[in-house]
Amino acid sequence: MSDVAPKELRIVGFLCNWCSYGGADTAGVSRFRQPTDLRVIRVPCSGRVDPLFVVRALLTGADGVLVSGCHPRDCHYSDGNFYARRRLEMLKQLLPFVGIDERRFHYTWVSASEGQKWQQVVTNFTKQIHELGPLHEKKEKAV
Amino acid sequence: MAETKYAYFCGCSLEGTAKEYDDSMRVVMKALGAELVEPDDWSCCGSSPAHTVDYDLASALAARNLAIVEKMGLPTITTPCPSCLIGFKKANRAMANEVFKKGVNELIDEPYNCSVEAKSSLQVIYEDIGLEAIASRVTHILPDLKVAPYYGCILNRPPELAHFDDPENPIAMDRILSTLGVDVRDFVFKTECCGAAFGVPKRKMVNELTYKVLSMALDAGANCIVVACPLCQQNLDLRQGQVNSLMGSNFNIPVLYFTQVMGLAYGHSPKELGIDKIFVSADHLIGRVTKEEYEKQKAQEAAAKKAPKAKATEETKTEET
Amino acid sequence: MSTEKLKETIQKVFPDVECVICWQEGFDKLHTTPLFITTPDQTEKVVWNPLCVQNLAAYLPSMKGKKVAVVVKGCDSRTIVQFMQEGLIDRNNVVVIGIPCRGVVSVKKVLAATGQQPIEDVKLSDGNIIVKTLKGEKTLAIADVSPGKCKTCQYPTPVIYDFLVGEPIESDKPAESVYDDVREFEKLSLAERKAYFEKEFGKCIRCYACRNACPMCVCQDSCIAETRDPHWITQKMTPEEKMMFHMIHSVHLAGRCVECGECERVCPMDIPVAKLKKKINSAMKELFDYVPGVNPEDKPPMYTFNVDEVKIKEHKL
Amino acid sequence: MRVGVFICHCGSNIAGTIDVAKVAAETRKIPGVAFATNYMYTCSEPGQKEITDAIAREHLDRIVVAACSPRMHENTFRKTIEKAGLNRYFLEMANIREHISWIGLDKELNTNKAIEEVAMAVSKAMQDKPLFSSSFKVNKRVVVIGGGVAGMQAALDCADGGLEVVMVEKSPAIGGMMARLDKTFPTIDCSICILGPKMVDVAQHDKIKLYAYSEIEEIKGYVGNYQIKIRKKAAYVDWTKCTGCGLCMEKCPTKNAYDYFNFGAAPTRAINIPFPQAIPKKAKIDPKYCRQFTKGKCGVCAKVCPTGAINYEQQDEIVTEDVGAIVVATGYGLLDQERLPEYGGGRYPDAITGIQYERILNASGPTSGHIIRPSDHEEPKTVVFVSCAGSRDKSVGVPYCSNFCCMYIAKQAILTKDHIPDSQSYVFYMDIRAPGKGYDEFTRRAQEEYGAKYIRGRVSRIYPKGKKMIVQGADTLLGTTVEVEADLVVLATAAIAADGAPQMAEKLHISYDTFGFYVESHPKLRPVETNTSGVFLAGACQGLKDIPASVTQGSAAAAKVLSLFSKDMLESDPAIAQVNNNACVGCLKCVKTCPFGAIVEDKLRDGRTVAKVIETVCAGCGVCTSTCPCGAIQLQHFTDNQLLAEVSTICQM
Repeated sequence: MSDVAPKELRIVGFLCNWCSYGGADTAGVSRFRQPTDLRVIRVPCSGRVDPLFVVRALLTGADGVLVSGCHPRDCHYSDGNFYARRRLEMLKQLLPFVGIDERRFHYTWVSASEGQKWQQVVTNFTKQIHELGPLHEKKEKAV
Repeated sequence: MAETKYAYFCGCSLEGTAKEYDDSMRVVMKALGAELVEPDDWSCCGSSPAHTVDYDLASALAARNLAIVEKMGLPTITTPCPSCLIGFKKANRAMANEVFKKGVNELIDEPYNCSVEAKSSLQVIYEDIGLEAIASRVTHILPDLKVAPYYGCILNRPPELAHFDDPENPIAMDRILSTLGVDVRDFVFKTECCGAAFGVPKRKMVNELTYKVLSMALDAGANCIVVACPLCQQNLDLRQGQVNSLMGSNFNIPVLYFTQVMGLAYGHSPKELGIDKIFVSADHLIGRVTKEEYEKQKAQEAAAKKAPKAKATEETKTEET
Repeated sequence: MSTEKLKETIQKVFPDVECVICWQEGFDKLHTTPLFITTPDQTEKVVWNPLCVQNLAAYLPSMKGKKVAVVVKGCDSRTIVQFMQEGLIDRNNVVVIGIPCRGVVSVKKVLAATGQQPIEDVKLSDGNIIVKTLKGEKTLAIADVSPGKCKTCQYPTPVIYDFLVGEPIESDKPAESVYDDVREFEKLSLAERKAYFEKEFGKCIRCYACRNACPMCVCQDSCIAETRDPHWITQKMTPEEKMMFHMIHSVHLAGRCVECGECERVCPMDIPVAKLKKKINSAMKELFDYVPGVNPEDKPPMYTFNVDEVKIKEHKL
Repeated sequence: MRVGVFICHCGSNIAGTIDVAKVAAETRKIPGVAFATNYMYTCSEPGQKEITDAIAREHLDRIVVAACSPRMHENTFRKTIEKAGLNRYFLEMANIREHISWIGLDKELNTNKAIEEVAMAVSKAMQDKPLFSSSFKVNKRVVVIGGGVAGMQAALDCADGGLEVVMVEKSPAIGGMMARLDKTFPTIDCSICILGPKMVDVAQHDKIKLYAYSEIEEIKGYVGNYQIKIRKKAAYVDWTKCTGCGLCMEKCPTKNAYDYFNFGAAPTRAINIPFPQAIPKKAKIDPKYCRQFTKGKCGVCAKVCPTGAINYEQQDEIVTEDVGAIVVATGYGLLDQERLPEYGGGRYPDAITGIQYERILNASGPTSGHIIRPSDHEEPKTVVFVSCAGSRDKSVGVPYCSNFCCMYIAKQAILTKDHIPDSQSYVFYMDIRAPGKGYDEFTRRAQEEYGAKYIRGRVSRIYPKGKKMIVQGADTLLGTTVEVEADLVVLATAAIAADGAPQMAEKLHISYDTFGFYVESHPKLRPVETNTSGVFLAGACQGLKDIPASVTQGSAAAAKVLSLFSKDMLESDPAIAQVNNNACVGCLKCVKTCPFGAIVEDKLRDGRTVAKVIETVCAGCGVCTSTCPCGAIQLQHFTDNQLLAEVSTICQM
């Protein structure tokens, strides 16, 4: 992948199955163009996202991590994203303390109908990460 | 209400054709305890022909003034003229774009960092100062006035730029005037175009539009129009003769600035407020009684109505004792 | 001397407890170690002085079901309150003997000040500690050799107790200064902070002493730092893995760390292990106005939520 | 472990912007991948056969399909591999269509991204454990929320299908919007005449239990076993006694109460029966206006009521109903005139809304069907209809088309001519939207037979001038401005989501769009299902639609419920939380955070405390898993190790 490495950065996305993953699908069905850096991990609910996944990703090679769930009050599991909101906010404040730019981690809410919003989120976040540049110096990888 | 300080941009009209708007504005603001500081060496706001021909120039002109205010360290610039207002607001919005901002700042000597908010003087009086303070200063009542408040086309528009009052049915002046105890009529042409902008090229059209606004004011039962825009005032006031001759009407309806009415209610002399400067004379309408007297009269009228009832209650009282 | 008062109190709590956890003199005069006594006559070994640093409350969950009494300083008492918030102990089975405390001694600091010499004798007199080593005697002000937590101590008197040995005392430290060190550290640039922790955590030998000493680390042998299922972290001694371990520790303690300082006390590598937790605590205070281990009625912020979070604003891109 | 990977071209949908052959080639290099191929349409029958054959031929034990969104075809392929003898949870999908080929044009980047997404899926698949669903009993009762025409249709079809139905209607009477209409397009059929019998059927059906003037308080449970709390609002009339004689209404001294049924077209009494054909035909007191409540004295209705049904002390009552499925048919609302200041914002009595006019036209309406203008009760000769009053107007937040206004305006224009032969109607329109059977002909009749003058253009301002209403607008065909002097103006105010729609959605855990309309699980293929199994949509709550469309959807929802209930047992989704007793330390933080109370404390034989999951209650959100510090409770199919595997695959590549 070395040929694309310079063009792309590593962005990991955790998307809840019911809203944001659907929103990303809607964006796809509507052919809303987006940068290709994002890699999506599908989870049932943003409440499933242990902040440590984000930490793990940022420590082991990700340049940015995006978490997106249902809008507060509209969680498919009623309360999941309320817990997510607190945990991820805590992480958002902790990361810069250990020297990781908090802009490398973003959490937001996108519903299944908000294809347009999803496009904006992906585009803007990718832009933001590219402005920050790579977090890790490229290690040599045998593919 | 606490002393507040505003950068005050009167603009070119208020230095000439609308001198009385400027005078009355300063009088009223003083009475309401708002300090107006005129930026030194202010220049054209850019809403002049500039904005129709060169966007960057127009923004630069506006930005130059805003930059001066920024340097003065004042957060807000207020202007009585809606046209200047839109000029400033437009510039502020356009310069949110960094590229454009850079371009504009290259044109002016002092760079502008978009930290100054532009507010119409009407908004300042209505929102910052507030009706309570406005009422508290009233010394005189104008019983003869029946006003149609006319806001014109750009004071509240476009909404996403103006961010003030309702774009279709604004009420700021209505509320202020009725707070003064003035009889305000429900005027449906508040924001209808009076055509002033086409005063030169399309005279026929202007006359028709002006005719509509004026006649609608009369239909509303008003005997005068109150405005917050120098161009509206000029057009509605000066053009009545022309309209009459072209449309066979015979309008003779005074067009006052809302600040003039406020000034009168605050006991200032018509002279200070430049009432004599407007074309269609309003002298027959601006008779005043002091608040106390007025309230006394009202009380008497009320008493007259209540009289018998009052007696009755008295009787019951005596019984009780 | 309040040691006597303490002994009396301990005798009082028998027979309705099976065991009392308190301190005794350790292998030298400078160290104290926990003492578990099961009969009133064992009290003569009991000591109470500024060398009684260890947080004895940490033993409580492991003795759940038994009726025990525990001697706690103000800072230690927060552990008990936190246990109550998380339902890790049964308050009815715990008799809390509280002791007001003006600050303890950091053994590490004393040893540093005395050149790591074997201790021959230690005397304590009005705010000073006199340490005798082969190299002679040295008098140190306790204030100078007390651990960080004492310098901003808000709870010199236990926040919860059944018996109080001595009179309650007020904190003389300004409440707003508790997180000064956090704010101070945040003045550094991102790069400087990164470098700082890379250096500090780089020292980590992953002995897990900090974890084992932590009263709030409930996982004990199931700690994910050592499991394969789930396999959160490898055994590699790389900077990433060391960092990962300390992030795990901190995140798991989010809104739970009672700042007893045990983790730093036991760290053989002098790593400021508690720094991250303190940062999170300051955030918890900021976001949810929550301070761990103060009010038994509180809910730990990570296990609850408000539908409308007043302090959490949506982040824009 | 032998993973088989199948990359779908989806015609050119995927293959157009992704080099699928290269993806397959690269995938073969991934350790653990025993077989990888690309195929034209993997979801097609031969495509699925390709998979089953390969499983047998290559002894594959985990399958990855790189194709469209799992939300589209996960179930399809689960069934496929099950047929081939694999556990259905040995399937992973890489979404290389919606998330790659459709959103990016750079083939090189797309291909690379596809390769990596596949690699992620492979790494997760290798962690897949076999899961087996247990089955549970279904409670074959259904609740229908909303008693409009859609809800009634659903209720009747379910009831006729032999199900017990609970109908909950917010207002005092069923019938919804249709009951308010005078006639229906395009047949000019009498609305209540065709709806009335249905309403009676609902009331009399022995399998339908009707809660009128009641609202949903709380919904608990899951498909097959919902517990629904219903709030029966206090009517201050004992409905078991009320005979609907209407005497109280006659005698009520308060004549200025707002008439919700007539949308304020005229005032009503503080105690009232909404309309003559109301079902149930019971009186209710509006405490906002009733003197007994506002002034504390009156009691007229109590005096006159022959059965002594009035009870001023009556309180709301909460009842619980257990059901297995929910049909949501909560309908729509109408834009408040206040949002249209340029049209007077409701200040002018002679500028009314379409629904108000409908009531005026209606023989059982406030004017007994005589068209008179509210201001002076004179018969209007010139009536102007303004379509898109708010609709298709971003500035009022309604960018969409309200669907049925064009048609009912045509109808009202026709009716106006019928009532007042010497009247003239004008219709301001943007476009005439009449795409239904007989619809376009209908709008033509309005113009050609009934002489309604259609003016293409928007209205800029409406204002009174003397006794007239001046309608100022543009005629975009002539390219001029026009002014019409009208006696009455009828605004086709935009139709919007029913008020409280979002709150209802939150109770149901279904999603709603930015306008408050409920989101179906697939816009084309699953239009009445929601993403919450057991919850179905009918009528305008899902999106604005006219009567036939609402009825159709009502029946469709009923069909869905009936097919769901055709089995006695339902299969539970095994992707739920599972506790590893050896690792659990019994701190029970998971119990605190579980949104469903699905986790309880459990004592093991050795006396240790551990957490225990109640399988049927667990919904599989995974909040517990991210709460548990020692990873002892794992959400199956989304375990820490599976997500970590994906993370490290991405981050290591």
